[in-house]
Amino acid sequence: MDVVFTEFPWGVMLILLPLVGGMICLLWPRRGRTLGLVTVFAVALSVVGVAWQMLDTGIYRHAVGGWGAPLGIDLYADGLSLLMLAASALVGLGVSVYSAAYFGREDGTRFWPLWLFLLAALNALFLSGDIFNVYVTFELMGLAAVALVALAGGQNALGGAMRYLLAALLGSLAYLLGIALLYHGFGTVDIALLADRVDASPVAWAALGLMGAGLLLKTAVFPLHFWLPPAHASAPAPVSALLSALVVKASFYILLRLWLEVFEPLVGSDAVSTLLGLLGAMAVLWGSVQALRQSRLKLLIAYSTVAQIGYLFLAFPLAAAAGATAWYAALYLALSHALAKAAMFLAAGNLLHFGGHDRIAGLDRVVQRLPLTAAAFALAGVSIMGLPPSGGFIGKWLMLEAALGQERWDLVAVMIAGGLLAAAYIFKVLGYAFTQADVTHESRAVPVSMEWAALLLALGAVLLGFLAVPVLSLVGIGEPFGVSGVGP
Amino acid sequence: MMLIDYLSAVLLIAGAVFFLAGTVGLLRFSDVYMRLHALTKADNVGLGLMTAGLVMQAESWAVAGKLLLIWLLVLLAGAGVAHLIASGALKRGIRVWKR
Amino acid sequence: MQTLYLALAVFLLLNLGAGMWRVLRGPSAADRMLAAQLFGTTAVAVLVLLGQAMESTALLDVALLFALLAAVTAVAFVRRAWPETNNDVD
Amino acid sequence: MEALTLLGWMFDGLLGLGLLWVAWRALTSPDLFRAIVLFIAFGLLMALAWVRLEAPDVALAEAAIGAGLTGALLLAAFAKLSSITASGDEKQADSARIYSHQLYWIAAVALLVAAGLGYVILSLPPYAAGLSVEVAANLQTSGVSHPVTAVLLNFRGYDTLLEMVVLLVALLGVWSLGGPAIGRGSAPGPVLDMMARVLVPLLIMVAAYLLWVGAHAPGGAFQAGAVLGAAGVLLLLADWRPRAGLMGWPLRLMLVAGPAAFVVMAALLYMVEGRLLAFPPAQAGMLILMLETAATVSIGVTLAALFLGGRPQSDKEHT
Amino acid sequence: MSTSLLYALVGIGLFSLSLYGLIVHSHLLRKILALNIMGSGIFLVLVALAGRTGEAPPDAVPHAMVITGIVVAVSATALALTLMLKLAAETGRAELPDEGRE
Repeated sequence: MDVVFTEFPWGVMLILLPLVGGMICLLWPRRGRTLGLVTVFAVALSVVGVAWQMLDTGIYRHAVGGWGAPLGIDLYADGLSLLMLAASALVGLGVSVYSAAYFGREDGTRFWPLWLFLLAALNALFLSGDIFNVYVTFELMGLAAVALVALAGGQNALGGAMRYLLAALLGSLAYLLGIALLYHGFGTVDIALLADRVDASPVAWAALGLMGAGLLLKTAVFPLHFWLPPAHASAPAPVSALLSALVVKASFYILLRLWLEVFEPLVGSDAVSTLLGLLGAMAVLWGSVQALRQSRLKLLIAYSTVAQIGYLFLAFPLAAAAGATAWYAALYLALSHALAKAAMFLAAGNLLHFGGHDRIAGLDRVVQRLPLTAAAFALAGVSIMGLPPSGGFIGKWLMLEAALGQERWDLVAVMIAGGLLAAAYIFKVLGYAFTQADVTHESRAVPVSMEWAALLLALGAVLLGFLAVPVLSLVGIGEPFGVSGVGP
Repeated sequence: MMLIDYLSAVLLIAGAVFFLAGTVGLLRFSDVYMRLHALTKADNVGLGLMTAGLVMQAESWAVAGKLLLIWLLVLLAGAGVAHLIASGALKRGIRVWKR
Repeated sequence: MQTLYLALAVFLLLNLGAGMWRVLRGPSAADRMLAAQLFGTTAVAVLVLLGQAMESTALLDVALLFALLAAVTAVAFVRRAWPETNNDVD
Repeated sequence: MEALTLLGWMFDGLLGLGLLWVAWRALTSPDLFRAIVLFIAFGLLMALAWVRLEAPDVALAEAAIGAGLTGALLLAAFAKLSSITASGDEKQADSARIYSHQLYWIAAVALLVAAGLGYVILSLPPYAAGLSVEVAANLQTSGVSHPVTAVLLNFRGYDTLLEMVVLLVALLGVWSLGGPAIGRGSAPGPVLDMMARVLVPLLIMVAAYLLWVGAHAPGGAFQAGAVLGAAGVLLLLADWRPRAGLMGWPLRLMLVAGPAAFVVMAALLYMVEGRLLAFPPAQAGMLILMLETAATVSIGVTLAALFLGGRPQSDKEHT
Repeated sequence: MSTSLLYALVGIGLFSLSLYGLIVHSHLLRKILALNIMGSGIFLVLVALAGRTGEAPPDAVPHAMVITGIVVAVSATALALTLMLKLAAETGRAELPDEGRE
């Protein structure tokens, strides 16, 4: 039994399972819900299997077709990939349980195959060691995500989906031109080989500019965030959760990969990391202020995503001196944000389902009427604000430590301001949730599984506050941030 | 160059002249029906002459056959499309040019 | 012979450029589509010439596809994109 | 020889300028229909460029997809758009929300991008073999003798697997957006009927030929699938519709056949060879042809279904 | 200057032209056209530079990548066109709705 578990090809299962599941869903639409749930559970199990194997063997590498780079495509996973895979599996589980109740039969036949293909794209992306292969997974992810946003129907969702599609395609094309330059400059599209070959030449700089711009657009970093709020706010709640929690992180992950490996000889100069840090700081402040100004709950949460993505980019200027600590901080933030933000969107979906609207001022005593959902929102809020004990707290604490250690008072100030603003917008929502609204609405019962899915994800985000040591040791597999990095 | 080369050169050049005539017609004629007429000259005759010129140079029967097939296809598709456009234009009431 | 093939290809390309005027000018949708048809045929001619000049029989397959696909596009125009009411007076 | 190089340069120069000019006119034309026709012309010129760059495989794909099917898709979308928006096409106040000084800034940025990237291109070494040596060295064991097919189906077959899924997801997206499939037009008439009767079998034969020839010469599943898709489009334009009974699971089965064949093959080869999509050299040729056949059918049906638009109604919907 | 460089520069030109077109036009069909032309420009760069092999036949890997890219492009175009039509049916305009609406 033990041998079966350790020898089983969990890694390739992560890609094949959701593909097979999606295709069967398409052939057999009536069983979409069951098939979807089974597939996502199996994928989650596979992530555990991969983690188990990687604890044993370190880095996971699989030469597809047996050719090996540069001729073939290599699958590659280290601790960084593992963290992203785990985040997808956890959020995917919660969202799937939620969606089983959220989507009716008709919508479900559309949702499940698209979601499984999206999951396949995410897993394939996190496992890819080849920049052109990543381009294909980007397109798969983008088209599936756009179709999922458009599921909501109506002017806002269609407009949001269109804007998102155009942004995603432009981002992919910029990235693709970067691939073209790297391939013709250095003769390979394999990340590990490029890491050996790339030097600080004009080609490499141009590729960094193009790929960086494309990925920043896909990650919705200020000021390229314009597409995110309409798309994330108008999508069906479980789709918003997937987009905010996972899809924007995917392009961040690739940016980080390229930054750490391919463009390593170029990033010694401070100019680029300073710019990224500046954009991150602007995103934190602008996103938070915008979130505070919204009157619709889902728009508020979407702008909060813009702000929280900003935090991830504060790691770039800090990493030069703080090394791995800054990256660990960013990753911890990414993981806890994935769980917390998914929980928040799911909670918002419950409120929308319950009251038929998501006007913050009309929340009308949901604390008494939907206590589990309110608790989910509040717990997720704890992590977003960065209060102890939560995953968000650990991430922000590590980041703050790195900033204090380098006496980067400007970044410290941004982080504190961002935290205070986050507290303001979350308490704004909670405040209305306790009080009675002027106009009361008809209400619809919310299925129990939808409430629990949100609450469990939020609990997960809080629990991360106690799991720093094991999680960070998993991330350390294969030393994605270089051996010289300072441990957590 | 051999005699056959001269012959195919003549055919090729003649074909090109028909293409030129087709373009000139497309530019100069004054309504859609006349332009259609000019266009079909390039399709049928121009490409036909060129194909004939190239068939003489073809290394194998397969190549020659493929060249002829291409020409036949263009002929067929061109005729069909010309008919569809002309009848469509008539149905839509595009006027025939009168002096 | 090579020179002649290439020279004729250049000539046909120039021809194509001249035909572009009709696409830009119109006036009716049908005129523009006709010009596109001529482009298709001219491209076929250029391809067979280049195929001979570059000694590549694969180019004949490309020419074959051009001929076939140009017809499909033209039918798509006639059946779909051509407005039923004539608002583009010649 | 001198005249030959000069003529070659003239051809390339004219074609390059033509590409830029046509693209520019297509982007700026005030008339939407004209922009689409210019875009189709642009596709034709692109195919000529691929030919000059000794990329006949790409030229085939461009002729079938870039110029052919995309053009048909655009024309059909334009027609539907004209019936939706009141004024029909064009001449809407375009770029009204952008002020002229902003235009200058955007143009300046675009010029800067062009200059920077142009400099980078010129800085590249004039000779680079890329992976051509590795491809040539492993061609023997790939199962096919045409390098591009070897890369697409064997060396980088995993990309192709995912790409098949991209195509499928696009169709799922189109279907999930709802709305009816395109309706029928006026009666097709005898000429169109005749064209369809002649061209469709021909297109199917050409598709089969391209599929077969791909193993050793330019061609392959994508080009063949695109040609098959064009046959489907022509049938749809001639108002032919498959029986409703075929629009349920038989259609879905054909759509899934390609990606499913890839996934099953990947899994089976993993069990036998220990690697995803690791073709044993002795059987590689046959296995690749099987994959390509399934892929061709799926690509063709998917492209035709994309042209049809909305989800076709079967007599007994499972939803 | 070689043929490869000539076409690669044309590809860069197409990329920049369509970047401009994509930003300044608000009509969605034009944006979709611009994205397609932009893709073609990139494909041209990929294939043109693959010809820097001297007398040997060009590198096949970029050719395969471009075929993949063409199929991806037509998929995205089909989805974008359908989305545009749905949006136009909903709003009466084939343009992105203004942001900040409520």
